[in-house]
Amino acid sequence: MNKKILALSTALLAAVGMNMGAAQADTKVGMITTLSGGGAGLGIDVRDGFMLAIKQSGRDDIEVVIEDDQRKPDVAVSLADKMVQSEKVDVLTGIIWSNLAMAVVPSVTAQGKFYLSPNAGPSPLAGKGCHMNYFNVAWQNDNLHEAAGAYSNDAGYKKTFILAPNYPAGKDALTGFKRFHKGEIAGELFTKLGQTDYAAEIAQIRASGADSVFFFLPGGMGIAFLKQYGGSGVDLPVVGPAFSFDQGILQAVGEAALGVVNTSQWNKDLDNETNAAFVKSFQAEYGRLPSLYASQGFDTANLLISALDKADVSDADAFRAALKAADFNSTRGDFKFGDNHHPIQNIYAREVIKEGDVFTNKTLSVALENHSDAYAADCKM
Amino acid sequence: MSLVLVFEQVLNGLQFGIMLFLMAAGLTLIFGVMGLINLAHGSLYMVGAFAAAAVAGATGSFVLALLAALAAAAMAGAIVELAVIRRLYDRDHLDQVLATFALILIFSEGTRWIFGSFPLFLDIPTYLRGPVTLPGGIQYPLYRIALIVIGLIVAAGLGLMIARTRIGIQIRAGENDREMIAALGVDISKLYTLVFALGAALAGFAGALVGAIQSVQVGMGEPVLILAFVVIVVGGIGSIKGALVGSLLVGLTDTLGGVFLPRILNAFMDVSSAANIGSSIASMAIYILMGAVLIWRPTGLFGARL
Amino acid sequence: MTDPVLATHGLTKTFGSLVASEDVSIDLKPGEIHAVIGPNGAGKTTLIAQICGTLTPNSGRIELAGVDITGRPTRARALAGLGRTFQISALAMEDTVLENAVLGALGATGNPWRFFKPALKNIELREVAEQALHRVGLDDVMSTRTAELSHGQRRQLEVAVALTLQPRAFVMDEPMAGLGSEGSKVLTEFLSELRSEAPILLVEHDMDAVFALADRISVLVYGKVIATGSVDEIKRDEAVREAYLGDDA
Amino acid sequence: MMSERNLNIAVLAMFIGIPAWAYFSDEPFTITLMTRAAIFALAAVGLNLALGVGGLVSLGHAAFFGLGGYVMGILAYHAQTYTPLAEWPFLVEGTKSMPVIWLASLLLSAGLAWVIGSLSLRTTGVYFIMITLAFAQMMFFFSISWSAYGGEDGLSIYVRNNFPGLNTLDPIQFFAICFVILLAALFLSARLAKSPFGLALNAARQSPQRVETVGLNTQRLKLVAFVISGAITGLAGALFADLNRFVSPTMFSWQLSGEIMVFIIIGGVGRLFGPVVGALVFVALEHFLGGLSEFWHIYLGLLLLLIVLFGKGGLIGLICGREKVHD
Repeated sequence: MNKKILALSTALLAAVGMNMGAAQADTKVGMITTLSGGGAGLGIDVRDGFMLAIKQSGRDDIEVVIEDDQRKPDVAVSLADKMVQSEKVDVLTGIIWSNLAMAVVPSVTAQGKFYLSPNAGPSPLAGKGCHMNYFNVAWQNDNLHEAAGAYSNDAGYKKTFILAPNYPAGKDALTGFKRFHKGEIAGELFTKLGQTDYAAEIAQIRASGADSVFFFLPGGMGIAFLKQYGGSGVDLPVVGPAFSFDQGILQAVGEAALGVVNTSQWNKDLDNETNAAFVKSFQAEYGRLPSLYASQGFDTANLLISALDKADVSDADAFRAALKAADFNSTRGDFKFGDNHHPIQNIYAREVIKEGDVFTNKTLSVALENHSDAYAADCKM
Repeated sequence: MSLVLVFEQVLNGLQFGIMLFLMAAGLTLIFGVMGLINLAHGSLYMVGAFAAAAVAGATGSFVLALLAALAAAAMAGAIVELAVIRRLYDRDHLDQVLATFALILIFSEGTRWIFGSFPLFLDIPTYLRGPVTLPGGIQYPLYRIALIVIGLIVAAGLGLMIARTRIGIQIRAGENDREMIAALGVDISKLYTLVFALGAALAGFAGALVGAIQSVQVGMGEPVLILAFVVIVVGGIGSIKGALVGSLLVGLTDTLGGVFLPRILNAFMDVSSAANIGSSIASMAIYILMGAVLIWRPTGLFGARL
Repeated sequence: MTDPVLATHGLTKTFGSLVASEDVSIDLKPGEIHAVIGPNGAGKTTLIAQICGTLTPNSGRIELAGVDITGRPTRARALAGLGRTFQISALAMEDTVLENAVLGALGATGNPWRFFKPALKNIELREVAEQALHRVGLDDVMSTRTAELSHGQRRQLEVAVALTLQPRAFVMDEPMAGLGSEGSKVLTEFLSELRSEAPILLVEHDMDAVFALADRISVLVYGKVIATGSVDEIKRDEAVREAYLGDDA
Repeated sequence: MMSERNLNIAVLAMFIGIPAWAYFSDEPFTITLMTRAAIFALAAVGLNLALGVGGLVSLGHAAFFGLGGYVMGILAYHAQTYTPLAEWPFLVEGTKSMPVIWLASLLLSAGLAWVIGSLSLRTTGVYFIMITLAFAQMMFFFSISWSAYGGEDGLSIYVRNNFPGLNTLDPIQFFAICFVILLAALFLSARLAKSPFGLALNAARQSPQRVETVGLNTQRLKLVAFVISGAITGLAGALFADLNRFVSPTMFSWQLSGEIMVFIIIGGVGRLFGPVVGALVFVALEHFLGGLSEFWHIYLGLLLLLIVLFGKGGLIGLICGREKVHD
């Protein structure tokens, strides 16, 4: 499947090459994402979703340059320099991780480039550090946690034990949860980043007298936590953001995840035409179910295409207005930007189920409707 | 805080320590016998976990998966020893660090190339699932108890092997005097391959056991590797007994530090900052432990005195 | 009677139950060569290690020019005027002969904290080093890598490095070991002259050299000094003949 | 075989020629890459003093690299937010002036190196490797969980710091700054290696016993070498943070310590230009192999392995043969 993508990009590159005469009409997009090392799965999904949308649009005037940031901030910065200085791209996108986004976004937007975030939404970029050329097509980092807080109110949880890794996104997660959760907090824990053994935490959960657990542990940490939680005999209901329950990772968690409620702005069963078509074509193209990240990549590309239909990138003001209008069919149904260029969208509660041999999610309810973020007021644009 | 919770946390620390021991034992043997510092030991841990996940996925048998992990890691270890490591014995530590650092790169990306970028699935077998009730009413996962027991059996077996068997005698001889063992007519290069494969098998075994309750993914070996290094440095390089004591010490420090530091700090400050600062210090606790031990005893607790 | 330059008083060193030095008291007077002999395992190396500071005695004192240096580290003893040569050459093998000698000269100044001007362009250091090399007859090989020297040349370099320190007393651990008869002869002559500059405590296996050079000899057996005296006295001593020379003589 | 001197000149010529070419053909990214190489080279020149001359295998030099980075990040952060860094015991303001930042990172890295060095030098061999690693790990975890300066997210500095009379945002001018600093460091370390101190340090690595017997304190020699080494690597960290206009805990990671070591090995241990050649080759590999395959780390690993196993003396050793006796 990787070969296919490579072939696709080469085809695009070739197409651009042949169109040299009309080069100024072409739009060059730089995608910096994680394609190697531990977090490569997310980057590959974003890339595949993005390239699928470009392919479906049938446009041959969009050139995408893809580079691997290895999940290292300094590499990402260096690649951003390359995109801006050497490739001379018009639009950048692709970064998965908040810390990499914080390293890259402020400097590229300051240089007059557009940045469309397909995944990370750190709070400074939504509030004081917002920028007119920065558009977040996924969520502000707190959103899914806030929805988890709202959902636990709906579910009637009164005393929740919360935990997250000891780093900024982890702290934001707990803050976000508490912002909406009305019940008591039975305990609050910060675990070590990259921690793989949660026996000590699970013992504390057991001893705390909580009636539910909220956790934010992205990647392998979440897999480890859930497997160990499943075997511990503690059977309190668990709520978390979608990251630990998404398509790519769910198969590795297995049975332990069944029945867990998680919050997401997207699910493959969301009832709209765009989504149905996306899920089908993604499966056909890559032979696997799309993930949250794939949908975000897909939406990001479609937003870009919709803006290109209306305005040329060289006319920055018009192009910006076209992006802001968000006049595209999102896989999430309704989608619009708030004043800080972050999404206003529904966030759903979904439940992990098993379909045949495959673990996947089923949408339960809307946890937060037309939800914006807590930082929009700080944004002076 | 209840005594039960303290007891449970001590069990957790023990279990973590025992798993570290499986890693550290191999490392310390390899260092003790061959004088080699092997950064790629974490990769063998990963190889074990991936082999186990692949075999468990194909056959559904956890026992087969464990055997596969042992075999795959031992084989990978033997191949690496024959192809690369044996050229490093008479090199300085610097070359060893660099060459095995290179091996990490090759192993990690090679594994990703074969198995893809997403974590693999490896689960506890049904007969080891769920909690058991210990005396005092403590609910504790059966699998973790199994881990402690298996780890102790391996530790005892290793101890016996080194104390009693012919190969153990050769290993001890090799630690003391490399020339003597050659003079005894032992085929030293065969012995080295064997010891390396044994260390690798232990690492792979640990990877498979732990992989069942954690995530089987590329790069899973390096955090454990660094912990294992801390263990053998604390215990004294080359000493199996040191590795055992060091493992338990590191396991307990890490687990109990993470649990109790925030609580202790809570006495002086509010919950949030106690949780914050407490866990910050806890994440450094084992390194502080290691620094303290080395300053007190520059060759570790059971290391040879210089 | 002149005061000794170097003296040990009742040195005792044990390793577990093994007594390596037992109440060893020897002294070194100005202008003399005092040889310490004894069979293998008699504790000669242990004695030197204590005098030079690599081992700490369990009890007893070591005095250099009347100052107690027992607890001091090796480098302080060097600065106080103890010049040592090693049994197994401990030279910087990758460096040139001259660089090794300059190192000695640098040590004598006590100030290595000079970071900018090249050491070999420092006239003072270089003069001291070259003079020492000249005295042991290594002028021709000054810019040779030490690893390329012959065994005997390395011995000479050992002595040269000790010379650069302009010590009050030399402690030489088997300087003749591995030298051919010609080499031994040259070195014997040289040491014989050297004694007027600073006395030499000489640990040596080569009996011909010892008998030719020593003003006094102490015989060490099982960590104990069993006799001290002139060459003739030692040759005649019954206990020595029995314990040691008996086999050879 | 090429003489080492000619090779060094060739390397310097590349460092001048490539950016000059890039400047005239409007390839600013190539200049950025060369800047990256120059900064990595500087970090490795620092480590090479401890490792090549002093024989101190430190697997924790990321501690200094990261500290230098954070010194830059924190000073510039306070300057850009107009908040004082400290009000007690006396007022300390942030700054955006490069020379001040450099001085601060040199001094603080030296201080940290003194602390780490005096504790670590109690040990030798593998223990030394591991304890230096442990100190760097401490810094790593501390920086991740210390939220005041961004924790794992790191700190972004939106505009590069100033150097009097230069426009540091212009890639070629910033490159020039870094290159001149690299040259200065190379010159200093060349002098240092031949100075009385260098002679004693060099001997201390080969035969500590000898150095003690001539009355010198080997531990102190090594400590001073470690401090100078840490300070230079710290300065490189400050420049690296300025290049990226960003600093994060990854600058403290053990992989980074490993990479700095890799530069030296690729180039050749103890060679004056070893770190420079190594950093240049590494950056080039990263750039070209990274474009070829997602799995480029495999090739990097294989190459490293080949160099360690068969290329004694690194690339310089391969090209120039054994080190010549210096007069």
